[in-house]
Amino acid sequence: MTEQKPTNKKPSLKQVGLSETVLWDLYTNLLKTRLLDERLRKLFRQGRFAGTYFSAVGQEATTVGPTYGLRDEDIIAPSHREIGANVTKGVPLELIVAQVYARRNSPDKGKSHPCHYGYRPKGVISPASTLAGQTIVGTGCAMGFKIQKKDNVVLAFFGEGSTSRGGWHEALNYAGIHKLPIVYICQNNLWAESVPATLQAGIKDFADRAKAYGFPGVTIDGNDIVQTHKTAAEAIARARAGEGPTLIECKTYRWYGHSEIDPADYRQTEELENWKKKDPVIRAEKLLLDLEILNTAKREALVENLDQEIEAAVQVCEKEKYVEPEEAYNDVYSERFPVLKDEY
Amino acid sequence: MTEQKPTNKKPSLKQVGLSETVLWDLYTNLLKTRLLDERLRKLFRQGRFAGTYFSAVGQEATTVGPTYGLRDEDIIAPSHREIGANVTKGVPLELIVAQVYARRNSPDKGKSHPCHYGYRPKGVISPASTLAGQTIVGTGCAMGFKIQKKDNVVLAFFGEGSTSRGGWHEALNYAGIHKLPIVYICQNNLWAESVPATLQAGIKDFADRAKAYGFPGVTIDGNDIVQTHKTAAEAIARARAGEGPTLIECKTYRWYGHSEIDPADYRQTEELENWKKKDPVIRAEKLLLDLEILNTAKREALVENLDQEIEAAVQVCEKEKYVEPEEAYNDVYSERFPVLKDEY
Amino acid sequence: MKKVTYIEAITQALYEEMERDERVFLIGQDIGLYGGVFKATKGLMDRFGAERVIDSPISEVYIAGGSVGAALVGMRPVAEIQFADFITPSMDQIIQQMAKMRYRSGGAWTCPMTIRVCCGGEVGGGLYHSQINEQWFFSQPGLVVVMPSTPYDAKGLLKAAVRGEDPVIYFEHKRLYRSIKEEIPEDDFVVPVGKAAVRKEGKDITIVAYGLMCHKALEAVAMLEKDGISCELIDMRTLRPWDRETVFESVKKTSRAVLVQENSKTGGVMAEVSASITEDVFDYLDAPVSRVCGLDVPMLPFAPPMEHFFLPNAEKIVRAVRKVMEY
Amino acid sequence: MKKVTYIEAITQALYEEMERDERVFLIGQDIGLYGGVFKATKGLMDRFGAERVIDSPISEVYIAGGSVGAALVGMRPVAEIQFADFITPSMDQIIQQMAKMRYRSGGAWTCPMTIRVCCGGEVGGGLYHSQINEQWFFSQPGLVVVMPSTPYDAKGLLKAAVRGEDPVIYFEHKRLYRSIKEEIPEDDFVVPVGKAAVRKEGKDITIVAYGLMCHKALEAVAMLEKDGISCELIDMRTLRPWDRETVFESVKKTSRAVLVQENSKTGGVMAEVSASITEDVFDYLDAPVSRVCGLDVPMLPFAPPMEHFFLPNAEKIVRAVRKVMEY
Ligand SMILES: Cc1ncc(C[n+]2csc(CCOP(=O)(O)OP(=O)(O)O)c2C)c(N)n1
Ligand SMILES: Cc1ncc(C[n+]2csc(CCOP(=O)(O)OP(=O)(O)O)c2C)c(N)n1
Ligand SMILES: [Mg+2]
Ligand SMILES: [Mg+2]
Repeated sequence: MTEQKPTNKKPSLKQVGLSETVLWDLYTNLLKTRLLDERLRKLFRQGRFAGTYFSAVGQEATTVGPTYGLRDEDIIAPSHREIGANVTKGVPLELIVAQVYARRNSPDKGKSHPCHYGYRPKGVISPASTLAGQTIVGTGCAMGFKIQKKDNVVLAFFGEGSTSRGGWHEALNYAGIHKLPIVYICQNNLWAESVPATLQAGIKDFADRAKAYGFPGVTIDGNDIVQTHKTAAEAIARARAGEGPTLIECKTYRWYGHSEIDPADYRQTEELENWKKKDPVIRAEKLLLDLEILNTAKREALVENLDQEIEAAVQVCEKEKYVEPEEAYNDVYSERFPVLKDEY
Repeated sequence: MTEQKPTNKKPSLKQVGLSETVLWDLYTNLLKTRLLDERLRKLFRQGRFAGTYFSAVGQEATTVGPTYGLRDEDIIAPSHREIGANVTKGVPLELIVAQVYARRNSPDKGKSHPCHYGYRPKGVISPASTLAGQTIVGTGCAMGFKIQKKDNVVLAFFGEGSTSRGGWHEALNYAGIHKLPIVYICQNNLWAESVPATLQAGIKDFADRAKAYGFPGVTIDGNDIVQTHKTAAEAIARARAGEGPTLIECKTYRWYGHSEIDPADYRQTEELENWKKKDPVIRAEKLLLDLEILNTAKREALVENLDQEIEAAVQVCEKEKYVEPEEAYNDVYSERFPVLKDEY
Repeated sequence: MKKVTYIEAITQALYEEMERDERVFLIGQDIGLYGGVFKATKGLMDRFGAERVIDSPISEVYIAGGSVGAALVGMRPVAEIQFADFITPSMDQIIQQMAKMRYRSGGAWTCPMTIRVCCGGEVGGGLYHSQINEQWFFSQPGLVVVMPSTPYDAKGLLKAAVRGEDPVIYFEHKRLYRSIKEEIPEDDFVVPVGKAAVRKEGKDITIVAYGLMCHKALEAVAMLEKDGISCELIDMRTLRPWDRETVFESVKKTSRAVLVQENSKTGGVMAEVSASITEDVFDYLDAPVSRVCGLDVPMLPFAPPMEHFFLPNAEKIVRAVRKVMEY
Repeated sequence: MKKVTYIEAITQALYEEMERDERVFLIGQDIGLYGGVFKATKGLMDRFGAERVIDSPISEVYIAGGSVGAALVGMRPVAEIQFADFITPSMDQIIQQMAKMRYRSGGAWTCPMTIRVCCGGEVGGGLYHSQINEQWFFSQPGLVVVMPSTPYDAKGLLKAAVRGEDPVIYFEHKRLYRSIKEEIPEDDFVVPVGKAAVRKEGKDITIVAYGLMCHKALEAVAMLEKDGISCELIDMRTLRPWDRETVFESVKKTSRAVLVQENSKTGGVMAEVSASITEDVFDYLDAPVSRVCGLDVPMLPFAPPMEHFFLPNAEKIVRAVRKVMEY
């Protein structure tokens, strides 16, 4: 893993290796994710929606970077902390908020759970909570693409904790044998709820797990949007070309509790403070300022635009109703089969 | 993996690094396993017992070598091809044959399945057929030993195919985190029923899987009893000393079908013939002859003794009855709970 | 019309569905090169290639979960679990992914796929090659569960499963693979999911069964006929959603019912059938609904005397019917 | 006597059993440092150390299967599955190892261990934090299955489970953790496994329930009492082996029964109870045995109106009882 050393010398676009547009888009998506996430946290704390809320603040670069540039038909196999992947894949903000509010306009019609974002038109699988579940299913999507001889790819997201699951192993093992078009993104945020990464595996770098499967594993700075995007884009290109999977471990950190009801008192303040210094949004901002793609005025305008967009989505959902109770009977089967109705 | 090069120079005991007694015992156990296995195969083909039979002929050194020297309280977590571990651990031959005959004198009272050898007084777990099942349970035994601060160890056996299972991953991952006193023996016989090892993993050496767990993995010539014994003994010593697990991959080959009802026509005759040249029993024999621990007369006497012992065990089981049908009601629970009896 | 065995019927269904629809593919252990441990997929790899007949590693979690994924992107997977005993590792993917994909996505993502599960006893398979675990899937909303008892149904239900839009667990009974033969049409046909079959009409008592137990019941029916007891035999065929109407109509006519289940008694499918009969047609009952089931011990002890003792058979069914008739 | 909540009762049981017997240890996710996501194991790592209160990786297969192994070498594991929804990966080890170890070894190897499973709805948990899957384990010979509904039983049954010689699945209902309090003795006590509790005696109708549903039934009983309907309420407490005698004796007295189950109806525990009542005490029945259950859709849709609609409650039970009384 190469960590970016602080330097006073301003980088050039050429050194960065990405175009202005790409950098602008990456930054916009990062910022949008951050603002939306913080807004939703606040709304939860104000009791505006039920259930709980899983914040990804601090980890945005691990989802935004890899997702940027995917096609609609490419699949996202998410876990529970991929709000950034949804934003970047182009899921309408209103639907992201609707999922959290569990209202009638939510893609799942209120059936699943807040933060379990899924949206078929953009290829985002509606997730189950069972960790690594969608890593397995996503690997199956890649198997499907391979049989269909399509050049689509799958991006599967999970935390370091989820790599302890057996099904995760079966999926990556299969992908290795058949060189499936899939890229595995491990968001190693050092904690799985209250359990530190040292109790998830006897290794330090989770990318080493790829050695068991015969495909490349690489550990990167997960808070550097340039690295997350470029590393994933390369892996995606290889996957599209039929050259098989890659496991990318992004070292990162979640700023808040596991969910909003977790005080996260098992961590040291110092650890958090150190990681806050590596804020992926600020780092991207600095880069864009240095490259003169961004300036204060542009930034303010952008924030205002994004805030308005977010607020509009929230307002729609605030006004939306819950589904009728009988909605519970729908979507169990295709129309072919009836559901036994309750008598009482 | 270091394969023994054929040489005309006779080795010395010192070069081999094992005592005469140990070499004699290893050879005796190898031969006993071979003779017993071939006898049981024949009996199955003569229709002397029901079900099927899993032969381990050709792979004996992978079980005999590691098991030799264990204590009664050390645990064997077997799969379906560990007749050699049972023989070497000291399970009475009669009970091994009884398990195959599924008669009243079998340790399982005829309940489980032929070849599912288990015997508590010698620490052999009665296996389920679900592959890698006992690898997980065996890892739990090692966890128990660690909590108890005992210096016992566990030897878990499985084929290369079983390493594709998720539960296998969870077990080894756990053992790596907690440095459990367990040694994992992968008998890579290149096939899992009809599926070649190349379709089980995208890697060549299954010992590489250990890299995902942070403990040593080593690939050895599984048909060389000296190597299997010495490598395992060393790993066992480290495990006893609290230094954690080892994964040992033994390259080997099964001579016959997956079970006796499998013609194994998915393999090339040439492959088989090549491996027959590496017969672990003949190789051990040659070594002992060279070292002058063995000679033709001794060998003949040994074979005769072993044949007699085997025949005596077979005769006991041939005369033994099946259990009564009502035995089916026993061993579901402790005496505390009754089993619902059938009315019809 | 040609006489085919139950397993040939399965092979035919797979072959024809793969010919018909290139989205159909197979995945399972030993199904390709080897043609399946029971040869159900014999010849299919030769015909359709290794990309559509996949010899999977020993990864039951992936076999189920990977198939779900392939279904999501438009394939029609037919996965094989070599023995029902080895479906336990797949439970997570079957219950949490396959069964609930449609529901949790509000109908956006669906899982048209089939898992073939080789199951059942009376083959000397012992504790780990004889299990049936239909009751787990039977109790899971979102899943379709079928278990054919004849070659005709084996073929027709498998085709219906592959063509449907819902996830199906297809139990095939290994004891039936080669023990029965039947003439079946050479033209394409399906057997509708959700409909039971009345195997024999009768007026005195209703017997409900599925899978191998239908054949045990048929034997019993013949024996009872000689005593002048006229039995109506219903083969459930589909376990979920089961055909309540056909069962209820029959019981309304006969007023008595005996339910036969190979699996252990407690918590099995027939408990639901019995409870539903009581709930819905109680007034028609002249005697308690009675069950003939496998023993309430782990399915299935190996030694032949225990295996025999465990399983329902014609004699046990006859005794149960007599007892209910004498009530 | 002190008033304790249901979850405090569980913590006490764990604490006391660990004090009493050094073979007892805990393994589960977030149970150590964090004290459990619901704080059931709070303070136990401080008292007993990290070797006996193990924060496991996210490995439900290992949590179950590793515990089996520890039991084999003489430990008394108490494993925790954080949510019943996440027990599906453990099915292989629970069904094929834990339940059958004694049987397959002819009694030589045994598995005295407990798996605590946090389960149930009415907490806004949605599709993946509300499940109960008691019916799978209920139908498995070799397993003991309990589900307490009161702090007293929570403590007494957990102690009995830990001290017993058989493998126990201990379902604890998360809705009950802090919603009920009860005075329980400070001295050591156990609640015998396999015995139901008559929560209220009555003469007109028998209501059978377990877990959270006992509390819904109690509400219903109070409402019905006002109408002059005297209900006998039985709390099953142990699901396997369930207390047939207590249920049958009650039904013999009242001649009517309503069975209440939180989980989806089809193939649930109450199907077996209903079928057994019909089989064993049919003659005493004046009306069909009726079930009030969760909807036959995946347990449990999230949005509050659907969650409420799914679950049985006092009103639904009252309606069912009235209907059966009017029969
Ligand atoms: C199979 C399963 N076990 C347990 C849980 C409970 N759980 C939810 S999130 C979580 C921690 C996940 O850690 P990690 O994979 O590192 O992701 P992170 O939350 O850190 O992003 C746990 C244990 C679950 N959802 N699924
Ligand atoms: C979970 C599970 N899946 C499938 C099977 C069926 N099966 C029995 S042995 C076997 C092959 C095992 O291969 P390997 O682990 O390499 O051991 P080997 O037979 O080569 O010694 C298979 C697939 C099983 N017993 N358990
Ligand atoms: Mg994490
Ligand atoms: Mg092998």
